[in-house]
Amino acid sequence: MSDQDQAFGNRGNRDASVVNPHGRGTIDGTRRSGSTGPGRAGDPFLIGEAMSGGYGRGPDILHDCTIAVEKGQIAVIVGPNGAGKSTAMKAIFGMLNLRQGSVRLNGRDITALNPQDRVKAGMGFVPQVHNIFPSMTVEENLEMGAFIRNDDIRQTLEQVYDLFPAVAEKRRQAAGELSGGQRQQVAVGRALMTRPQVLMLDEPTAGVSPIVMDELFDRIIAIARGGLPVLMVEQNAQQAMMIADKAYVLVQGANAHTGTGKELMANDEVRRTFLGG
Amino acid sequence: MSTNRQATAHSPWRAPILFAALALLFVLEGTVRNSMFSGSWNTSLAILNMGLISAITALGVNMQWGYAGLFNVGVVGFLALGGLAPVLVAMPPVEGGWSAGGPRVLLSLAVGLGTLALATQLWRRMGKGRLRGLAVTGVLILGFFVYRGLFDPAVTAIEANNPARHGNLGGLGMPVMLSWVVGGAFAAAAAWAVGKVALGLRSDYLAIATLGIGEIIVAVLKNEDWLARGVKNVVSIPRPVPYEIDLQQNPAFVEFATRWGFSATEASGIWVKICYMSLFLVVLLVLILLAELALKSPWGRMMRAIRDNETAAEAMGKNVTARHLQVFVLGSAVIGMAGAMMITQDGLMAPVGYNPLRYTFLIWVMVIVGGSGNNWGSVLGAVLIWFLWIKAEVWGPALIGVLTAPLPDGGLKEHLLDSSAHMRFIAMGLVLLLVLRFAPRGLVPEK
Amino acid sequence: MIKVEDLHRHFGGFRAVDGASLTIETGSITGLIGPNGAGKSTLFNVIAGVLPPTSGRVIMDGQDITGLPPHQLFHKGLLRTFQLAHEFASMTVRENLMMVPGQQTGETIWNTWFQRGRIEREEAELRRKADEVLDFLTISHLTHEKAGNLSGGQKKLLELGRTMMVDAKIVFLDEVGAGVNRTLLGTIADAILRLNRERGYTFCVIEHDMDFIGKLCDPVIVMAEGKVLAKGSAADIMQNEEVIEAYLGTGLKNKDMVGA
Amino acid sequence: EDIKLGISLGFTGPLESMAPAMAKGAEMAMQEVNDSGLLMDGTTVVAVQGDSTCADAAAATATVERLITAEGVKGIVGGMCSGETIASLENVAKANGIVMISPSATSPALTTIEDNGLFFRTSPSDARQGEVMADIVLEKGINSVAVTYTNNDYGKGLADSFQAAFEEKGGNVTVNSAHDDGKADYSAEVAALAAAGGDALVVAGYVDQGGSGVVRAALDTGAFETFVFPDGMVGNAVVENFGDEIEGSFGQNPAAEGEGRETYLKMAEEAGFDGSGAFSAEAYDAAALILLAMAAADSSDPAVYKDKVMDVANEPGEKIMPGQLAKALEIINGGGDVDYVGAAAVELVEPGETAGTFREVSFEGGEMKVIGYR
Amino acid sequence: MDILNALVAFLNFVFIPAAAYGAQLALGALGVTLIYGILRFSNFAHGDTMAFGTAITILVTWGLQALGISLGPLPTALLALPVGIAATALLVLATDRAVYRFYRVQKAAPIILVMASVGVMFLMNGLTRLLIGVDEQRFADGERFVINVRDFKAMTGLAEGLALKTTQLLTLVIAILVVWALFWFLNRTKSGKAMRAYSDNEDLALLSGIDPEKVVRLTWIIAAALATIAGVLYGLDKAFKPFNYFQILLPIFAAAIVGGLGNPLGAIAGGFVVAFSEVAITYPWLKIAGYLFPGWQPDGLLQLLGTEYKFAVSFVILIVVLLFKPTGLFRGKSV
Ligand SMILES: Nc1ncnc2c1ncn2[C@@H]1O[C@H](COP(=O)(O)OP(=O)(O)OP(=O)(O)O)[C@@H](O)[C@H]1O
Ligand SMILES: Nc1ncnc2c1ncn2[C@@H]1O[C@H](COP(=O)(O)OP(=O)(O)OP(=O)(O)O)[C@@H](O)[C@H]1O
Ligand SMILES: [Mg+2]
Ligand SMILES: [Mg+2]
Repeated sequence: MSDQDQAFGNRGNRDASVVNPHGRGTIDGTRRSGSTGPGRAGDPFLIGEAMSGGYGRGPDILHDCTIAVEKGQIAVIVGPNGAGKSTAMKAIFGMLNLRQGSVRLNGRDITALNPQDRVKAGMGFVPQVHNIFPSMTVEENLEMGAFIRNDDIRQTLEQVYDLFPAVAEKRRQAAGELSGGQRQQVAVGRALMTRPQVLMLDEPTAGVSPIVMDELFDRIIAIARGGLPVLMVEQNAQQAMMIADKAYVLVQGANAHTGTGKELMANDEVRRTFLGG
Repeated sequence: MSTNRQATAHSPWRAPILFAALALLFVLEGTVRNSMFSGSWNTSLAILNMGLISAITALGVNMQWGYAGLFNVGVVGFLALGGLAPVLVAMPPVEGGWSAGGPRVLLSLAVGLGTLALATQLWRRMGKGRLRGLAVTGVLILGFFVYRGLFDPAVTAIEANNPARHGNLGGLGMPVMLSWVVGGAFAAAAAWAVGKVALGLRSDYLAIATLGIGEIIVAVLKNEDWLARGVKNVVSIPRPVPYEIDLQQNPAFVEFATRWGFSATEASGIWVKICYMSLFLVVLLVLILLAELALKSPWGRMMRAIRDNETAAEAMGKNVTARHLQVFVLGSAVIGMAGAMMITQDGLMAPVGYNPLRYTFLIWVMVIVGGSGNNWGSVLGAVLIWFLWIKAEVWGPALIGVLTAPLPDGGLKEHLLDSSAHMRFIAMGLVLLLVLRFAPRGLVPEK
Repeated sequence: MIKVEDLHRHFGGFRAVDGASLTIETGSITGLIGPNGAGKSTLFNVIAGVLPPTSGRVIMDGQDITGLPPHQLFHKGLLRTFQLAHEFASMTVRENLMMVPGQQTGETIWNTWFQRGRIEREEAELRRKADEVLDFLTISHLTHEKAGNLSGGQKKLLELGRTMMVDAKIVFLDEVGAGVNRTLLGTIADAILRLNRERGYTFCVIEHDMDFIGKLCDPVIVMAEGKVLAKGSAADIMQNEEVIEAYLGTGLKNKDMVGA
Repeated sequence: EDIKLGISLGFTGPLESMAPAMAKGAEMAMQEVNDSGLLMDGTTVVAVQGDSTCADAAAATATVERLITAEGVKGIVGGMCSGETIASLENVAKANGIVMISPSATSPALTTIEDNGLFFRTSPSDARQGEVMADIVLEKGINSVAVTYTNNDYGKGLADSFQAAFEEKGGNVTVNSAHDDGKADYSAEVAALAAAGGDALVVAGYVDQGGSGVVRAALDTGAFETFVFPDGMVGNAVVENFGDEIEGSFGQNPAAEGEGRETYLKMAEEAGFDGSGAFSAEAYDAAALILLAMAAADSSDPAVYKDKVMDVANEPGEKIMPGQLAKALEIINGGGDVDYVGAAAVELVEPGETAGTFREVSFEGGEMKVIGYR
Repeated sequence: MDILNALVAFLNFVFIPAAAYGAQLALGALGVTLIYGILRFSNFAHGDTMAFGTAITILVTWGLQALGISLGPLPTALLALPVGIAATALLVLATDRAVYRFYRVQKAAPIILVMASVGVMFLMNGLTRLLIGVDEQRFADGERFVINVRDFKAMTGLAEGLALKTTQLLTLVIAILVVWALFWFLNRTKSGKAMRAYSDNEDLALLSGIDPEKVVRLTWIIAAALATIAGVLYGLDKAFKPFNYFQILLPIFAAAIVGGLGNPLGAIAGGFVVAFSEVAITYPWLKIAGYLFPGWQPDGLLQLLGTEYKFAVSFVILIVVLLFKPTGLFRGKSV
């Protein structure tokens, strides 16, 4: 229900006989990629550096914002609602026209690539909302995660099912019929299917029950330690800070505090104003 | 969500400028004579009058779509139903028509409605089970036979009454302007019935129900001769304005015309059209006033809320189905009124003419081009599109004339020139696409 | 206040709610927790009239309200918020609030033509009330913002604000906390507490954030697989073995790998 | 001086496939007159086309309004369908005092309409044809027929008058039901006709519209083998479409003895169009009538020449066939009388419509044969 | 009692024609439903796309016939079909490029796309007429009947005849094949799943590495193929006339909506529901009753409603069906 309401939130044409209410996108899928350039010496694995930009012709949301993640590490972004966390993620993924700044991955400057090509370049992303295909079955959702892969995906599929047994039970059910938390699990599973070189998660634990959240964090740690860098936005700040190798506090689209998770947790002011501790 | 993106503030002058431009088009049509314009006030005003009627229709559609997001694809039906009113209200009574079977027809219709009412009541009151199904079916079948038993002979009798000239019940001989209200009431009643069934269910039911009711109403008008002579048409429906011939024979008018430098013939045509125009304008403005008053008050706010998010509005205590029914009925009433006005102006009721392309899709084009949700936009879109629809008849072939000018004489050129009538469609399509391209939210978008 | 008796809701063969019975006491803030897919939202939707139950009854103040449509429940004082915010996106924040009260004179189309004066007066009163609520929620700087442009947490506040425009008796909150900054969540919790104390609202809250539940709710009801698993004070529930196993878990297993 | 004549036909819309051949017919008459150079001392006539859409009364009115008030035409060949014709006649032509001669509007309503002597038509009244058709059918020894008609005033009027005449003469009409033109499928209609039965099927429709669709479906399902075709169906198209499948079918359309229609067909062929299309000949006649009346009145003012239309169309005078317009003009210029017969046997009766002579045709061996006239 | 004759009469006048008509509607509805499902708008230009594809096919058919090429008992038009499909595909792709793509990039409200399709409808409407004129064209050749009335009667000695046209059989067979193929394609192949994914959630499809423009292109090509096939089969069975192809749009939409827009199976079911209710409800059962109850001589035709209301009847039936089965015949993609 909710996905459809969102897609059609602002106009009277909710009538399904005229138009299909399923998610129209926000990204211009027709944009062509530009060419990639060389990275810079000493770059982290993935870095969005000094990014400034906003949606469409609207005002800038990001102001000189820098986010980076190293191989084998977990970087966490926190901040108040509306700070621009999701926007920063989208910017790194090329879903936003940056006015300034660059995005570099694995020694290449990919600022000019369109999102499709970033997927091919090895980036995996779970958006905050609209992160499943509601009318496709759970299994098909996962298969779509592996769309760019040409090898055998069965093994990865089993791994995901192992990770989320609740979802495994419902593999033949349409994902739109799942409960809020179950959808979230499918969404993360979908990203894992990609076998990306870097994984970006926007609030993966929103609405999942504590036990699953713990599982999820465990899994994320395991993934990161396996060498796959993870960049995520979290509101469950305390748990997130515990596992973060690097943490960014964003306020109004700019970096407010940066440090390791432990450092930020130790900072009283940060904890009170942003982490709710 | 990015659909808001192009909602960036529009200049407050936008609407006035566009209306002025539109007015200029009509002035050009009335004064300049070249390959584009006809230079005849009669033509110009004739187009304008029909444009005003279209504007009222578009206003009705806009209420349904723009205010509430209800997709009505049966506009043609409600227009046609409204068009029935002038025949029944204003035509003189048919001698012998009533006595032939009038009361019996009414009785049979009452039986038909009663049967339906009884069946619905039974369905509601009786508990679930096979008995209920049987009882309802029984009532329906019995009712159907009683209805047909009463109806068929009455109709035969009425239609046998001088079929070449009448064969119908005839009207009440009342003033034709009264029929505008009655037309609205007819359409409202039909909309209520459709809405009762289809609103509040899955939304594409409404689309199919309106598509169906449109077809059904037109089919009834075509085939029920006792009502309005069916395809044999009703002509000479009384006018609320003077006849040109009478004016031309009125010395005072002739003198008046010559003083203004017009021939009596030309002036009479213009005068009649101005009379119509004033009537239509009054109706249009009153409707817009009422609509704007409603829209700029808590009622309008509630409608916007419902359109924005039905689920939430329902949770906030708004009876969405009832509101939908209300706007659907109101919008249809306005459409019905326009239908009656159109027939009044044509002086003719010809059900064959009601085809969905012209009376449903074109109206929709008007609403969208004007800017859905905005009353003034609908008016602008309606008058403009109607103007273009009529002018496309001339501009289309002109266009092909220009396009083929460089071609060598021969089969191809001749073929193209021969088929130039179809440029009407192409020209219309081009205009529509261009407007949509450069003003996708309509010429005067909703604020 | 609310009594749910042996409620069932099935989707095809699947029993999303499978014989749940529970009561929500007047004046309480009742928490409702349970694993993903336990049937909490479904239960909410049945109570709120969005979904018809397969069987069972819902009773409010001794009155059977099973299957009543949401708009009638609203007028009985039963309000709810949504797991995903349902704001009226193209309307301003203030309008979002002003549209809430029922039985406004200006909501009858006839009156909009002939009762202008009365509508004006009512509107002024509503505007005042809405501004009061916005002050209370500390978002008065957003009064004229389009609701669609608010951030996630602000939308949740707005949802809460709507319940304050009328005298609600009971408010159902579905995951107000998901995706909301924890500091802001504290503010929301305060707001809920104040409403409960000052205005006597009854609350029923679904939430996965145990800090929030612990701070706010008494009693807490735990659902699992469509049934009520346990009920008790927040502290009791967090000690309950069954609940820990089904829902809470024991924390991160790989703690040793953290920060490695 | 140039005189403009309007041609207002439905070039787009439901009858769009009939309009071009009709317009060509009218233009051919004008061309013939221009070539002769005999109209009012060498005045030439120019055709101005307008698209009446056939279905949309408002658009048709606007078109005629333009033709009259902007183009300044002195007479109009049109409209095409009755509804649209009535609307433009009542609202525009009458108001401006312009003569309209319709080749194809057959509604009885037009008979009784208050027209100030401005309206004429060259197609026969439905009542007359119904009678003739009833005679023909009975003479073939067929006593029981099913009738299907195109659901407009032409079809309905013709079907009703046929049924009345046929039953009065002792025949039996098993069913008299409508079909709509331009529909996707006629199975339901044919199923109903077949169930009602009858020795032949009367198809009161248009050959390039639903009429053919019904015949097609009736042949395919074996519902009927013999068909009766009135004027809207008689044309080359019916032969092309059905060839010898309609062996033994028959029909009639207005045409006078003396091969008026044959001549016309030949002329049309030379001009490069199909003159056998429905109402094409009638359109030629309509234009010819206007021009001859102008010549007779020696004026292009409709208020003057409208009174001459009946004169040139009826006796006394020399019979004028298609292609003889020059001759007619000569006679008129010489002060003589003409009796225009034309391609479709024009014989105007009060209040200005053709009484019609009909020729009877039958379909044998995949060809249309003229059997006789009545 | 004469069950055989009653059955044959029923088959000949009700079942076979309705089935063929239903299949024609279904093929049309399939195209509408596909565009709706994947590109998310109701394409009013579909009828005219059908007309255009058919017009091209006819032109090619004439060429082939002139060259003396034929398919034996089958219509030559089948040979020309691929050319028709290709040309139509090019046309719709060009239209997409020139018209729809702009709104897609703008993320304009979907109703705008619907209205744009009305504009395209007008354009194609004119284009087809410029191309081939407004007249009726016949292009059917080959064997007309699989079995005709006369042969059937001679063969069985029954009073009632049975006719089955080649085109009717062809329509049914092709409709079934096409639906099966489309189903298989959408549910089993990677491209098909990509199309469904795109339809569900455009952004997420993009984030999974699906190229949206490719999906759109593929959709248009399939839609063009469906339209041309539907148009040609319809033209073969009836006759080609541009105006009729606009008129057929209405029953096609009715079929698509009834079956549940966006659902291919629904399109098929919808087509048959519309066709059968049109024919069966208005069928006078007199003749069949005569065979079944020889002694009974009713004076009416035993017709529930006149054929002039056939379309209305089918709508009423649809609404009643939907009232009692609110999810539609097949669950479509609607609110
Ligand atoms: N599609 C959009 N168009 C225009 N503005 C947007 C859009 N999406 C977000 N914004 C604005 O950008 C700002 C940052 O939003 P963003 O979603 O990045 O916040 P966030 O930090 O992720 O918040 P949350 O924690 O609530 O998810 C907000 O003010 C929001 O209103
Ligand atoms: N429309 C539906 N069709 C089929 N199954 C459904 C439907 N809606 C919900 N379910 C199933 O019912 C179960 C309960 O769902 P519900 O949304 O009530 O869970 P929840 O307790 O709110 O979970 P969460 O905490 O994740 O929001 C889930 O397993 C879900 O898959
Ligand atoms: Mg966010
Ligand atoms: Mg939930």
